[in-house]
Amino acid sequence: MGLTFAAQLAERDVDVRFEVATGETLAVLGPNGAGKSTVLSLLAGLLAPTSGRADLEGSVLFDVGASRRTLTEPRERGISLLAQEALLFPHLSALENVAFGPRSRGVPRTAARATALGWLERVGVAELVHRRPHQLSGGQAQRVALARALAVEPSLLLLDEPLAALDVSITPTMRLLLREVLQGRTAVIVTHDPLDAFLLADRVLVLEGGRIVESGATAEVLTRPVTAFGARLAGLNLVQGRRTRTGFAGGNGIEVPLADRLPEGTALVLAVRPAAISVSLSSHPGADAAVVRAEIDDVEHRGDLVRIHAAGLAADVAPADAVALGLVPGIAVDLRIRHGDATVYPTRREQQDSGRSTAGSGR
Amino acid sequence: MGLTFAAQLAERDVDVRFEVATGETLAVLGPNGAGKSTVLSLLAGLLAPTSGRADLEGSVLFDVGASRRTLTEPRERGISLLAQEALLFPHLSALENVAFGPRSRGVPRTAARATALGWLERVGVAELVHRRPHQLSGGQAQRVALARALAVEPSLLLLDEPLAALDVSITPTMRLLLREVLQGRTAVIVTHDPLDAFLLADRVLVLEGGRIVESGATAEVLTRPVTAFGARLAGLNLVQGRRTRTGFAGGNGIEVPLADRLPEGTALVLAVRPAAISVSLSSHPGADAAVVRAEIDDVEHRGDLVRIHAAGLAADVAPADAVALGLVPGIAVDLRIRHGDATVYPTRREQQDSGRSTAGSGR
Amino acid sequence: GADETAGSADTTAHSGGGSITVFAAASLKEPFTALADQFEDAHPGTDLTLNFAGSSDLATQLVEGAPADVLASADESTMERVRGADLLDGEPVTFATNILQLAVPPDNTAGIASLADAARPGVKTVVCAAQVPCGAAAARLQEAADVDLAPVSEESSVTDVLGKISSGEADAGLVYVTDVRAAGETVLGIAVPEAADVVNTYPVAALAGSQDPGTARDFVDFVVGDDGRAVLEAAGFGAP
Amino acid sequence: MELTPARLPRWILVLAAVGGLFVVLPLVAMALRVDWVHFVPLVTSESARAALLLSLRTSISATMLCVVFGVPMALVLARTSFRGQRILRSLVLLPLVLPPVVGGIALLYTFGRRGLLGGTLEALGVDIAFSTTAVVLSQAFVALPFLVLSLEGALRTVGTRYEAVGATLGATRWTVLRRITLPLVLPALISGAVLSFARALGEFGATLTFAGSLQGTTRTLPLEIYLQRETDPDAAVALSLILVVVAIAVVGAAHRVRPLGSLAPARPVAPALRRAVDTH
Amino acid sequence: MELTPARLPRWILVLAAVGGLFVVLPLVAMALRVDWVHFVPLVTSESARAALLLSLRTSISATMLCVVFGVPMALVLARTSFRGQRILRSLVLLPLVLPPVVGGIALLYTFGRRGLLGGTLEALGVDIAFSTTAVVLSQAFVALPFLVLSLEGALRTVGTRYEAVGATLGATRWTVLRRITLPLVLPALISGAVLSFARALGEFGATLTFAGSLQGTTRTLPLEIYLQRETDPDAAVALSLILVVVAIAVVGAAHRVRPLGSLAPARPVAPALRRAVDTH
Ligand SMILES: Nc1ncnc2c1ncn2[C@@H]1O[C@H](COP(=O)(O)OP(=O)(O)OP(=O)(O)O)[C@@H](O)[C@H]1O
Ligand SMILES: Nc1ncnc2c1ncn2[C@@H]1O[C@H](COP(=O)(O)OP(=O)(O)OP(=O)(O)O)[C@@H](O)[C@H]1O
Ligand SMILES: [Mg+2]
Ligand SMILES: [Mg+2]
Repeated sequence: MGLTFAAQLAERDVDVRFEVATGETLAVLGPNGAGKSTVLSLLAGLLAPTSGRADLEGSVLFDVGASRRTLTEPRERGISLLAQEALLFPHLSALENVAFGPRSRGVPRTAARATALGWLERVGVAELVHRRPHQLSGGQAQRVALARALAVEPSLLLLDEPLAALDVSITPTMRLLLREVLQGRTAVIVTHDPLDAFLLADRVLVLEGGRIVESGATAEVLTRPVTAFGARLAGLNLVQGRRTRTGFAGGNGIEVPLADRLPEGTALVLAVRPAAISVSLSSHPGADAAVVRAEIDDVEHRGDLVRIHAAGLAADVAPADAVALGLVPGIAVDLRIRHGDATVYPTRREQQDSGRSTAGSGR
Repeated sequence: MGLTFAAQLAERDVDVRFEVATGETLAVLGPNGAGKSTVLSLLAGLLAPTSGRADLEGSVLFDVGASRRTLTEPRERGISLLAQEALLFPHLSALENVAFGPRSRGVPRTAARATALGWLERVGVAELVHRRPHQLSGGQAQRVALARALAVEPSLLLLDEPLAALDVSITPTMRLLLREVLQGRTAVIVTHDPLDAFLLADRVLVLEGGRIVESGATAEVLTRPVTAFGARLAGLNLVQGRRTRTGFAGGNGIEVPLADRLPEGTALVLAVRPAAISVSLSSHPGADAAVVRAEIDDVEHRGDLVRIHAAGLAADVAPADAVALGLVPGIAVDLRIRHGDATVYPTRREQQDSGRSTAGSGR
Repeated sequence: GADETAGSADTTAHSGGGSITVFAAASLKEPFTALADQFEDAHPGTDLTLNFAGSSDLATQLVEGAPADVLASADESTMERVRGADLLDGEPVTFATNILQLAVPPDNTAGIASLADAARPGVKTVVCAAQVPCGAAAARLQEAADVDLAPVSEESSVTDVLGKISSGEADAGLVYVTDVRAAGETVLGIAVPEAADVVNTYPVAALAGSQDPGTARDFVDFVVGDDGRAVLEAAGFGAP
Repeated sequence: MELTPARLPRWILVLAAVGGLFVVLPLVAMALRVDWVHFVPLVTSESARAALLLSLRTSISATMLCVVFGVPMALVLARTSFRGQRILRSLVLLPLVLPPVVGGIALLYTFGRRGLLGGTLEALGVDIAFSTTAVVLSQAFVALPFLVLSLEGALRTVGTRYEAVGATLGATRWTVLRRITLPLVLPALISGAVLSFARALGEFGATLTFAGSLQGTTRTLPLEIYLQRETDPDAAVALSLILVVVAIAVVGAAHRVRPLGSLAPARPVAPALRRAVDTH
Repeated sequence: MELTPARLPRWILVLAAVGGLFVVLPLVAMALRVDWVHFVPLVTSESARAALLLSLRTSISATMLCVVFGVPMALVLARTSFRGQRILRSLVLLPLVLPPVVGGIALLYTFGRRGLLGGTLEALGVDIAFSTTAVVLSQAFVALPFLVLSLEGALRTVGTRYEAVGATLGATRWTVLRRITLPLVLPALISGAVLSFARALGEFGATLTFAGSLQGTTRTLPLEIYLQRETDPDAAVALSLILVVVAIAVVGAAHRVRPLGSLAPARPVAPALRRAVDTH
C-alpha cells in the first residue's frame, strides 16, 4: 500500500518512478528545474501525465496510457499540497484561508475556524488572523499557506519548500512542528536544505533533469552521496575515481589504498569533509595520508573560517592559518587527506538505473 | 554622500534610520514581518513614507514632513530592486525581461539583448532565454529576476532575498557572482541566511517589529550578538545576565568570573557555541568551567551530530555519546562550559537607541 | 382563424362593456388618445388599450399573432398586408386624409417660399424615403409639381424629417399638415398647391381575432362618426 | 501609502479629456435645452411615472435573468473547451450587432404565436408576446452579451490557479465556484450586471416590436420617450434626463459596493471563537 | 498538459445551455424565415452593397476613434484618482442607457448647425450634418462605453505591480505604458474593440436622428434594413443575416489573434545575437 508513482510528462522531459510506504516521509531534492514541483503537481492532480500510473492506499490517482485515461479529480485524491507559491485566496482573511480546507471537508464553520486558529497559532501568526493576504509579508504569507496545507489532514501531504522565506528565528520551531505533523503521515516534501531532509525525511530522492539520479535512506544518501549534487547537499567533497590494483585512484590524482575485494576498474567515489582536508605550502605524503598538489582557485572568507578551493576540493582552514600561510588564489599548496577521513564506496549504478527504491518501514 | 535613510511608515509601524556609504553593502536581517521589504520599497519608491527623508549621492529620494512632500519618481532614483516576489513580466520572454532595464535606459535593442544574454549566462539559465515566465520553475524564475535586477547597473542595488528558492548546487556560484557584482557598489540586501551576510555585506542591520535592534560591522554583530535573533543568526547560544561582584551571572544560573572593570549591575550577555558545551550525566565544577544542571527539553538528530536543548542552551554531542549517555528528553544533565569558550560583553545599549551606525569605508 | 370569429360573435350580445386593444400608427397618438377617452366616457365600463408604433411594425406584430381588436393605420399598403393575412373583420374604412406641406425652420433662413425653392442647390432638403408612405407621397408630389428635389437625406419617418427641420439642421422638408400643426412653433408650414392631388388616406378596421367584436366595431364606427371627425379635424386631418 | 507607480504621460490626459468631452458635451447640450418650467409636470405625469416604474421593474428582472443565465454561460465559455466554442462565443455577441428592431422581429419569430416555439408555448397556456414578460425577454436578449463577455474576460484573467488550490484542499466543484471563483470575479460580475441593467433600461427597438407599447404593461420609458417625440421632441429630451439620472444613481450605487472589503480594518478574534479553541 | 482544475457543476451547464438557446434560437428562427430564393438578389442589390460597404467603413473608423480616445479614458479612470471620478465613470456609461434616438438628438444639440459647437464648427468651415462623419460620430458615441469599461476593468485586475517593477528598472511613463501596461491588457483591449465594433455596426437610432439616411453617404446597413422592413419584413430579416455573418467573421478573426503568443515554442537564440555576446 502507501503510494506508488510512475509517470512521464513529455513536454517537461520528466520521467520518475518511486514508492512511499504508508507513514513514511520522502524528501525530494535536486537542482532548479529538475522537476520536483512537477512531480508534486502530478500527484496533486494539477497536471496530467503523458503516461503513467499512481496509486495511493489502493485507490488510483491517475492511470494514463495509450488506451486508458483515468484521472481522479484533485479533491477526491485526499491529497493536500503546499505549492511553491503561497497562492493564498486574495479575497479571504488568513483565518478563512486556513479554515477553507476543513470547511470544504464538511466541518461546521465554527469548528473549522477553531481548527484554523489553532494552526495559525502553531505557525506563529495567530495575531494576523484577520489580515488579507496582500497585507502580509512574504514570510507571514508562507506560514499561513503552510497552516492551510496542514489543516486538512490528508492521506498524503505534499510540501514544496515549506520552510522557504522563513526567518532563522522561526525555522527551528517550524521544523519541530513539521516533524510532529509528519509523524506517521505519508508525505513528500521538496526542499533545498539538507537539514530538512535529515530532520524530516526517512528517505531521499535526488532528481536531475527530470530523472532520479540518487535515492535511498536519508543518512545513506547524505553521508555516502554518489553525485556531485548529493555531495553539495551533504557538504562533502566528492572525487570520482576507479579501483586500481592497490586501491582508489581519483580523477584529480588522489590515491588511497583499499582493503576490499572489488574488481579492478570498478567506478568508485571518495567523500571527504572540507574540515578534514589540511592545507600546507608543502608536505610529505605519509603512509596514512594522501596528498594532492594544486593551485588555489578561490579563497572564501566565511566569518570564523576560510574555505580554500583547489583541485576540485574545498578545504576549511582557520583564518589565522590562512593569514600565516598567505593563502591567496594562484599559489600552489598541498592538500592532505588522512586515509581514515576519506570514505570510498561504489557509485551504486544499479540504483540509478532502476530509479526505484525499496519501500521503507515507517519511522 | 552614499545613502542616508530615515523614514516612518505609520500603517506598518516601521521607523528606521540608517546610512550606507558609497560602495558599501548593508545586509538587513530580521524575523518575518520585521519591515525589511518595507524599507526596500520605501527606498525604491514603491511606497511613500508617512514622514522622513532619504538622499542618495546628494539627490533627494523622498522628503516628506508636515509641510513638505517631495517624492522622486522610481525611475529617476537610479535604484534597481529585486523584490521578494520575482514578478517577471508575464508577456515577455526571459531575455526580454532582462533586456527591459537596459532598453529603458536607452541602450539599443541588440546591445540590450546581448547584455541580457550575458547576465542570463552568469546566473546559469542561458538555455531558457526564450521561455515565458510561466514556463519556468520557481528557482529558474528567481534567477531571471536576479539577472534583471543586476542588468541595470544602478547607483543603489536593492536585493530582497536574492538567493531564496535557489538550489544548493547553484547558491555558491550565485554568492560568488553577487560578491563580484557588489564589489564597490552601494547595495542593501535582505536575507535570512547569515552566510550571505558574512560573505556579501560590510555591515549588518537587524530589524524587529519595524525598529532597528542591532547594527554594526558584520563580523561584530555575528560574533558578538546582543539579541536572541542575532544569536540565532550567528548560531550561538546567548545568555542574558548582569555583572556581579565576581563576574557574570546569567539568567539560567551560569556564573563566569570576569577580570574587567565594569560596574556591578551592568547588563551583559554571554555567547557560546553549541559545540563548546559538553554534556554529561553529572560533573564537578572545576576552576576553569561553569556548570548548569537542567532537564533536557528536546533532542534533535542532525545527521552526524545530535543537538541537545536544555536550560535555554543548545549543545552538540556526537551521536555515539548521545546513545552511550542515553540522552532523551526529561533526564537531568550537566552542561559544562569552559570559561575560555564563553565570550561576555555588554549589550551595547547606546547603539540600539540611536539605531545609527557609522559609515563604513567600502570593501 | 375564421371559426374563432364565429365563436366570439355571440359574446357581443351581452357585452355591455368589453375591453379592446387598438393598434394605431404612432402619428395618431394625440387624436386617438382623446378619442379613446371620449369612447370610454360614452360607453361606461369599456376599457380601451392603445398600442402605438410605426404602421409597418403594427402590421408585423399582427401577422405574428398579436392580440388586437382594431387597427388604425397611416397608409393603405399596411392595411393591405393585414388584409392579405386574412386578419380583418370586414372591410377597412377610410377615416381621415392628410396632405403634404413644406416645413421650414421658424426663422426660415434659407428663404423658402415654394417647392421650387427647396430644390435650389445649396438648400438642404429632407424627405421621407420612398419605402415609407410619406416618401411615396413626396415622390408623387414632386412629379405633380414637376420639381426634382435633391434631398440630403431620405428619412424613415415623418418624425425624423421634422426633427431635422425643427433642429435647424435642414432648411426644408416635406411632411404632413398634421405634423406641422402638432409641432407647434418649432416649424413653419408652407402650403404646396399641388399637394391637394396627392392625398394620403388613413384606413381603420376591426380585426378578425377580436375577443369582443361588438365593441371593436363600435369603436370603428365611433372613429368614422361625427365625434371622431371633430377630434381628427382639430388635429388637422382632412375628411375622407 | 502605496504610490501611483508611474503617472500617465501628459498627452494621454489630453486625449482622455477630449474623449470625456465627446461623451459629456451632448449630455450638457441636452440639459441646456430642457424647458425646466414644464419639466416637473412632464416627468410626474401619470404616463411618465407608469413608464418609469415599468422600466425599473423590467430592467431589474432582465438583469436578474442575465445573471442567472449569463454567469453559467461565461463559466462555460471560460472554463471548458469544446468544438464550436469559438462560434458560440461569436453568437452570444450577436444581439449586440443586430439592430434592435430586427432583434425584436427575431424574438417574435421565436416566441410569437406563429413563432418557432409558439405552438409549444400555446399548448402550455403561456402567451408571451405583448406582455410584460415580453419586455423582460427583449431586454434580457439585448443585455445578455454584456454580462457574458465582461465576465468571461475576468474569468480568463483571474485564471484557474486559485481554483486548483481549492480543489486540492478538498472543495467540491460547487464550493470552488461559490467560495473562490465567484468572489474573485465579483467586481467584474457587478460591473457586467450594471452594464446589462443600463442596456436593458435603454432598450427600445426590440421591445417596441416584440412587446408592443401598451401603457402600464409594455410601454417602458424609452417607448414613452419615442411616443413623446412624435409630438413634442423637447419633452422627449426632458424625459430622457430621467433615464440619465436613474442610470447615474444605479451605477453610483454599484460602485459603492466594495466586494473585497479589502480595506476593512483587522478585527480581533471573536471571543466565542477564542473559547472554542481553548476548549479544544 | 494542464488540467481543467475543477470542472463545472452539472446544473451550471444546464443553465448555460438554456441561456445559449435563448440567444441562438431567435437567430435560427430568423434564418428559417429567410426566403433563400430571393436572398441572393436581395443582398447583392446595389443599395444593400452600398449600405454594407458604408457600414464597414464607418464602423472601422468609429472603432479606431474609440481606441484612440477610449484607451486614454480607461487609463485615467483606472490609474488616477481625482474628485468627481466616480461621476465621470457613470457619465461614460450614459450613451449606453440613452435610447439611441435621444443620443442622436443630443448629438444634434451639440454638433448640429444650431448646436453647442455649431457656431465654432461653422467658423472652421466644418459641416458635419448629413455627412459620413456624422455617422462615424454617432457610432463612436454609442460604442465608446464598451471599450472604456471593459478596458478599465482589465487595468484594475492587472494591477500596478508590474508597472512599478518597470519604473524601478528605469522605464519612463511612456515606456511603461507601451511595453508593460498595454501588452498586459491587450486581450481586454481587443475584446473591447470587438464589442465597440459590433455596437457600431448595429447602431441605428442615433445615426438616423443625427446623420440622416442617404444611400452611399449615411445609409448604413441597419438603416437599410429598417427601410426594407417598411415594405417587406422578410427581406429585412434576410439583410440582417448579412450583419450577423459580418459580425461573426470579425469576432472570429479577433479571437484568432493570440496576443501573448503564450504557446509559441521556445526558439533558439538568434545567431546574430550570439555573436554580439561573444564579441562583448
Ligand atoms: N508551465 C510550464 N511549461 C513548460 N515547462 C515548464 C513549465 N513549468 C516548468 N517547466 C519546466 O519544467 C522543468 C521542471 O520544472 P519544475 O517546476 O518541476 O522544477 P523544480 O524542480 O520544482 O525547480 P525549482 O527548484 O526551481 O522549483 C523545468 O525545466 C521548467 O523550466
Ligand atoms: N500591504 C500591507 N498593508 C498593511 N500591512 C502590511 C502590508 N504589507 C506588509 N504589511 C505588514 O507590515 C509589516 C512589515 O512587512 P514586511 O513585508 O516589510 O516584512 P519583512 O521584514 O519583509 O518580512 P518577511 O521576512 O516575511 O519578508 C508586517 O507586519 C506585515 O504584516
Ligand atoms: Mg519547484
Ligand atoms: Mg519581505
